[in-house]
Amino acid sequence: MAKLNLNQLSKSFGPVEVLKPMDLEITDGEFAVFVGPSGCGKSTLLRTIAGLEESSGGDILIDGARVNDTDSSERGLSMVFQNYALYPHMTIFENMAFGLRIAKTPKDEVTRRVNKAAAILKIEHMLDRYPKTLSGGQRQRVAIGRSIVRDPKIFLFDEPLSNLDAELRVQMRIEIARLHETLGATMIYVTHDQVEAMTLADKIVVLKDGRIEQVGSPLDLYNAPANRFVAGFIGSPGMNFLDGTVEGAGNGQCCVALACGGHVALPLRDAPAVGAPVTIGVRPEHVSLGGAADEGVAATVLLTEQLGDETHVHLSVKGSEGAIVAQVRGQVKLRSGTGVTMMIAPEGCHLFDETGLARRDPAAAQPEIAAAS
Amino acid sequence: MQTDTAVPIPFLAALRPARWRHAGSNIWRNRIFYILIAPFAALTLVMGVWPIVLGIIVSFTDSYTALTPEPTYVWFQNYIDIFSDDLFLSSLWRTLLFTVLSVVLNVTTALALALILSSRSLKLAAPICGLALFLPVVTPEAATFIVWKWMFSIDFGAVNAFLEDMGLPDFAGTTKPLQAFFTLVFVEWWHHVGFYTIIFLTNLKLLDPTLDEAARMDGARTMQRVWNVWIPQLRPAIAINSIYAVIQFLKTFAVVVIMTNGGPNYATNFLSFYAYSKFNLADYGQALAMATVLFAIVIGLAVVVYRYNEKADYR
Amino acid sequence: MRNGLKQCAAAAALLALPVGASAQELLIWHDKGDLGTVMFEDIGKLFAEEHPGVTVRALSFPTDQWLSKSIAALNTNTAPDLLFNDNFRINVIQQSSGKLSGVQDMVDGLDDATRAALPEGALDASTLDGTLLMLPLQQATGAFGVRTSWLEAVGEEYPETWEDVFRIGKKFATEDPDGNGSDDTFGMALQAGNPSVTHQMLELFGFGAGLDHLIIDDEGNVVLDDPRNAKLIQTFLRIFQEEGLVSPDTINHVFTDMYQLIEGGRAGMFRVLDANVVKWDGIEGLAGDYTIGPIPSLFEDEPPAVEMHSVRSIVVTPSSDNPELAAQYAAFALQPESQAIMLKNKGSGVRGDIPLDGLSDTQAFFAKPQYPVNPNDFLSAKFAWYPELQEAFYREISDAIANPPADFDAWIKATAEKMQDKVADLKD
Amino acid sequence: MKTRSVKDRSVALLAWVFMAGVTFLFLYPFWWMIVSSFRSQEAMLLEPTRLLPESFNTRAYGDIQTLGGVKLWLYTFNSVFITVAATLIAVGVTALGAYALYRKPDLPGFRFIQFGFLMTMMYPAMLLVIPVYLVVFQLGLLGTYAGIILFLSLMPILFLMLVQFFRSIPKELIESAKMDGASEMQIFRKIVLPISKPILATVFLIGFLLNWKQWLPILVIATSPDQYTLPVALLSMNTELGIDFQATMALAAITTVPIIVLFLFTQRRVIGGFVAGAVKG
Repeated sequence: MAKLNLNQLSKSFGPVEVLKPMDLEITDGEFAVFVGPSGCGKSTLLRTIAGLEESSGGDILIDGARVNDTDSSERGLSMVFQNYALYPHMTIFENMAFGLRIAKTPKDEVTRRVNKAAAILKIEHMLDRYPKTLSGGQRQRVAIGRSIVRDPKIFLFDEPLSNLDAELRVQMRIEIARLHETLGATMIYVTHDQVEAMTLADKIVVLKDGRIEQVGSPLDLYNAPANRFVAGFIGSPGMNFLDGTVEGAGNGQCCVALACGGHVALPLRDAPAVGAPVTIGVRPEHVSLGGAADEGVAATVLLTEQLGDETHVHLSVKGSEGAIVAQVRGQVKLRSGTGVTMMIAPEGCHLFDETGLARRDPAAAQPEIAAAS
Repeated sequence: MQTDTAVPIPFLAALRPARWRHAGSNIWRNRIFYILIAPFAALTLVMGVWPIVLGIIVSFTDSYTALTPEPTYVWFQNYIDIFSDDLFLSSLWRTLLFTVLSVVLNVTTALALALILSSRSLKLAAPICGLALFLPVVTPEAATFIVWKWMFSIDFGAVNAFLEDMGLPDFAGTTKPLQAFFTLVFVEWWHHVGFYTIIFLTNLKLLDPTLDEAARMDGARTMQRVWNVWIPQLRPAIAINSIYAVIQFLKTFAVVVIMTNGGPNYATNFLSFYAYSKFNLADYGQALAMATVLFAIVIGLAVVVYRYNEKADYR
Repeated sequence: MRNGLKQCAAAAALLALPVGASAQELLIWHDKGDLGTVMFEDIGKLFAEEHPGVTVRALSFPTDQWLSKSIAALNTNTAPDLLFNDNFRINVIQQSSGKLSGVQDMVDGLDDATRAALPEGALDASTLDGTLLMLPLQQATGAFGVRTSWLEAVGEEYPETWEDVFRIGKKFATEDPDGNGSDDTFGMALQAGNPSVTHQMLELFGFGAGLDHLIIDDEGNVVLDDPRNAKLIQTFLRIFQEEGLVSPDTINHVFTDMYQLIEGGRAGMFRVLDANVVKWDGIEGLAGDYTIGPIPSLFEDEPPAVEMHSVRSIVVTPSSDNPELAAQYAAFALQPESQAIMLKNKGSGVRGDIPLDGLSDTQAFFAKPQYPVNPNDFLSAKFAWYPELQEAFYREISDAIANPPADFDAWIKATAEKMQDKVADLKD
Repeated sequence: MKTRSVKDRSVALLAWVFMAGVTFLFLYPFWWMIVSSFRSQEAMLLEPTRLLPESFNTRAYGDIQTLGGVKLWLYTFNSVFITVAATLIAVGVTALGAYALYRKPDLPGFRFIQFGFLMTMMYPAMLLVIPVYLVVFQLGLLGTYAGIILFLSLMPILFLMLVQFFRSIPKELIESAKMDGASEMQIFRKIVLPISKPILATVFLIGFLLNWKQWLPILVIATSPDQYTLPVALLSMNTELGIDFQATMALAAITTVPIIVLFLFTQRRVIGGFVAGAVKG
């Protein structure tokens, strides 16, 4: 059980800086998820922590001790790879025991620990088999078991579920969550799937272009994204964005004229100057539909997705390239081409300035607004 | 293949300069890799790099003193000599002509054979035929070329006996300059085409079948599919085969030694054979000047191909 | 592990040892085939009676390999103790290596009887640039042979002139002289596959017919367009143009191919060397069925003759571990009993005083010549560049064979001029 | 539909006939070689294309028991010994080298080695023999088995095949072992070597086939027929040692038939290996 600190850690491949200097703390027992689009550097970060890549600058501290120059095997970490990385010429037992045997662990101790790990993952019956006879899910279990056997300070997972089919993925996700609960170990998990991140993480680290965009609990990120990228990345379906211009500010309010017509007033003390272009972000659950009589923005239905308990209505509005998605409770049927009025709940709106940064009153002010709505 | 040798173009990447970053500790930390590579490095240096360097050095020396401890350097005299030797110039052109002809012949026929072999109508016969095609690739050329030499013998060779049975005129084989040249083209084809065919065949099996199915649905005829669907997809294989073939045929040698000895009237006096015959008479300087010229041609070609491939990659 | 390393090192050391080297073994490289090997080893057994513990081993290489290996071995000091071959090839290896230092001392040390029995011609032929380079062991004679039964089959006699040769040759090619029912015979077997073998044929026909020189004379003047020389060249080219006289393959033939035709019963007329007859006496179908005689005549004023084809000689190499022993062996090969062994196996020796008993008729033809022996001019002994001139001349000849000149006189004149230029070039 | 199937069938028939012809063209010389080794030269002259020998005349096989003063069994022994030794060294040395180069291409000096190797591959193999002769001479290994074996153990195609294979090993396998605490030596011995066994077998097989064919380096480095292998003996026989056509064919058959049999038993592996070495080199 351990905590991890990154201190101005950076990594370059030749002239390309794939990780810009970054700070991060992952506390003991925490389940941290690195998430981001492909190429954002999340895997490199994990591999740098693991010692599979050399850092170019900064420190990696495990329990306060700098490990940059320590061999990966001596950092007390274990890693589960996306493609399982099981040794094809060894049985499952040998695979799981490999690390212990290398460390010259006594034989009965090896057996005990392998059996224990196998019991946790319910793979006792396949210890004599070879990896090629196992299904994808089974192999993934073995790979995790191999990690457990080593009793590491920190578990590292590199997109462990992305080779599995959807159903298995959900199942394994739950098992990993349960495993975290059972072991109470520190785990770092890399994924590009924000649903996995949301469901598993204690702490999500969003990366983009080698930079940490935001760190926080899943709901922090959902409710208060720090910038437009995080806002768009977290949540499914994704946040809608509408272009607009600040037309007035004052009294803790900011009034924005939307390009599609209509206006939104948000509570914001430190508003951008009048006339500044801004983007309003609003999650689908904060977009509602009204009839022609209602006040709002005129929109045309592009298509509706029926999910049973709710309906996603894709709307086209003037001045917005992409469709705006409204999440409507229950089963609604709307023919495409139907004209509707789109209404936006001001309390659900996020304002992003020209640089994409979220403008938001300090956290202390937020509950008031929430209470007010 | 000697099929032995073929040039892997991506390895030209090795030409990039090495990075000697904090070398000392790096070397010590990776000593195991130095131990692993040591025999290979030694072998490459002793049997590869050293001979090549020595070869280039000797090409600048007087043959007579080349093997003495203190050779006399004549610098470019050997090169001047060979480039003013009509026989060398003609053998250079002859080699290039032979190479171009053989490359085109081998690659096209190999492609055709592979397409036929992969067609469903052959069924079980295809693997047997494939084996037959590949057999010459693995059998000792000393034996096969000797057999062909006798097969083409106008006295009791099977080729002319066969032509006679068919009521066709005799073929002069290796006895007339032009015919001898084409006899070698044919025998070299016989020896190597199986290799190229198998490469094509393997690539054909890797093709995306959906494209062909789509074309079938669109009503394309067989030839149209071959032309518009298969061949474009085989382009990388065609490129690889062509590169191999160019290098293969540039150094055509054994067949000359065994079947014609460069004759008749020097019609099959190819570059490597001519260089070798100079070597045999201890004309080391000229022999190695010729080898160096051929080496330069191969490197030049490889660089061109590598550049081209690099460009193609960014497309 | 350490033991393993030691074993490896020992094995490597073992591998690095040249195969078959031993101090008391003399090694000879030659190109005279199995009979040549027997000959040298039999002489070696006699030699060992005087030098106990000495063994002589002879290895036969194909001629081209002998040449390249000898040159390379001299250049790298890896040569065997002794090298044996025809004088013109010893000249070539000396010109390509410069390692041989001559045998004057050896000849001076010979006993009087032996020294006296050495013909001057043989010694001249063994000289290069004024140095006695090699020790002559055999004087090889070249003659002409015709299949006797074939002559009978087509109703002809042994050919005396080239016109006879062309006439008989045509009959041999067309009248199925071997009676096997198939059209597979040629008038003559010849070799024209490279400069030196082609030159040998020209020399045989030319010197045998009484020419003094072939391309150039003793002063290095081109004599190619001399009417007599021109006639030889024209006749030689005509051989290739006459339908069926020689196999169309001839342009590629070296002696193996030529012998293939002779021994296989495919050609009716051919060159016969002293060295051939021992083997041919043992070949079914050929033994006893060929007549050996003088070279067909080109000029009416010359008597029928044979050619002194070459002088086969031996040299001690500088890389020999035992140069003195090797020299003793070489000198021993000139002793009458050794020369008798040579005569028995290869049909010739160099001494004029060897007893001839027990020889077959064919061997006797060479051992006791009934015709004048016209010597080869051996110009390669005089001009180091002569082989290069031969090669240049060969290019012209082989081009003329491939594309027969329409006007021979103009061609021979042009060729002579080219050779003149070449000689001027080479003399520089 | 019916006309189509008729057409298809005629196309198939055409393909069959054509490929049967091609197969014949590729197999016939081997057959001719074997048959001719049992037929006298006179018989050959009369009927060059006879498919079966009139009688099994094994004279030639007896006659070639000694060639150029050297016993046939010595040539055979040389062939087997040189081929096996050179191939074993080649596979061992090349596998280690290819692995090191694959793992750490950027280590100081490694690029130079790779570059040198690349140059060696590009030098026309036949002509490399000439300067190699000079090197072997300078090393004092002329006329030794060691000289021949060392040169034959430099086999570029094996390197290509091995690198191709190493590249196909998921790098996570090695990283995983690294995280498990294995040293590089342990990774090599316990992970890489065991999973390379099949490819090493294939590479050995191909190396064997290729080295068996070699003749020029042996001809040049050997200083005596005592070191000749079967193909070199065959070549010498063809030029001079003998001019016996039937015996030449017999020796050709002895040189070739074992290799054909070996190839037929292992063809899948061999062809696969060749393709692997070529496709992505």
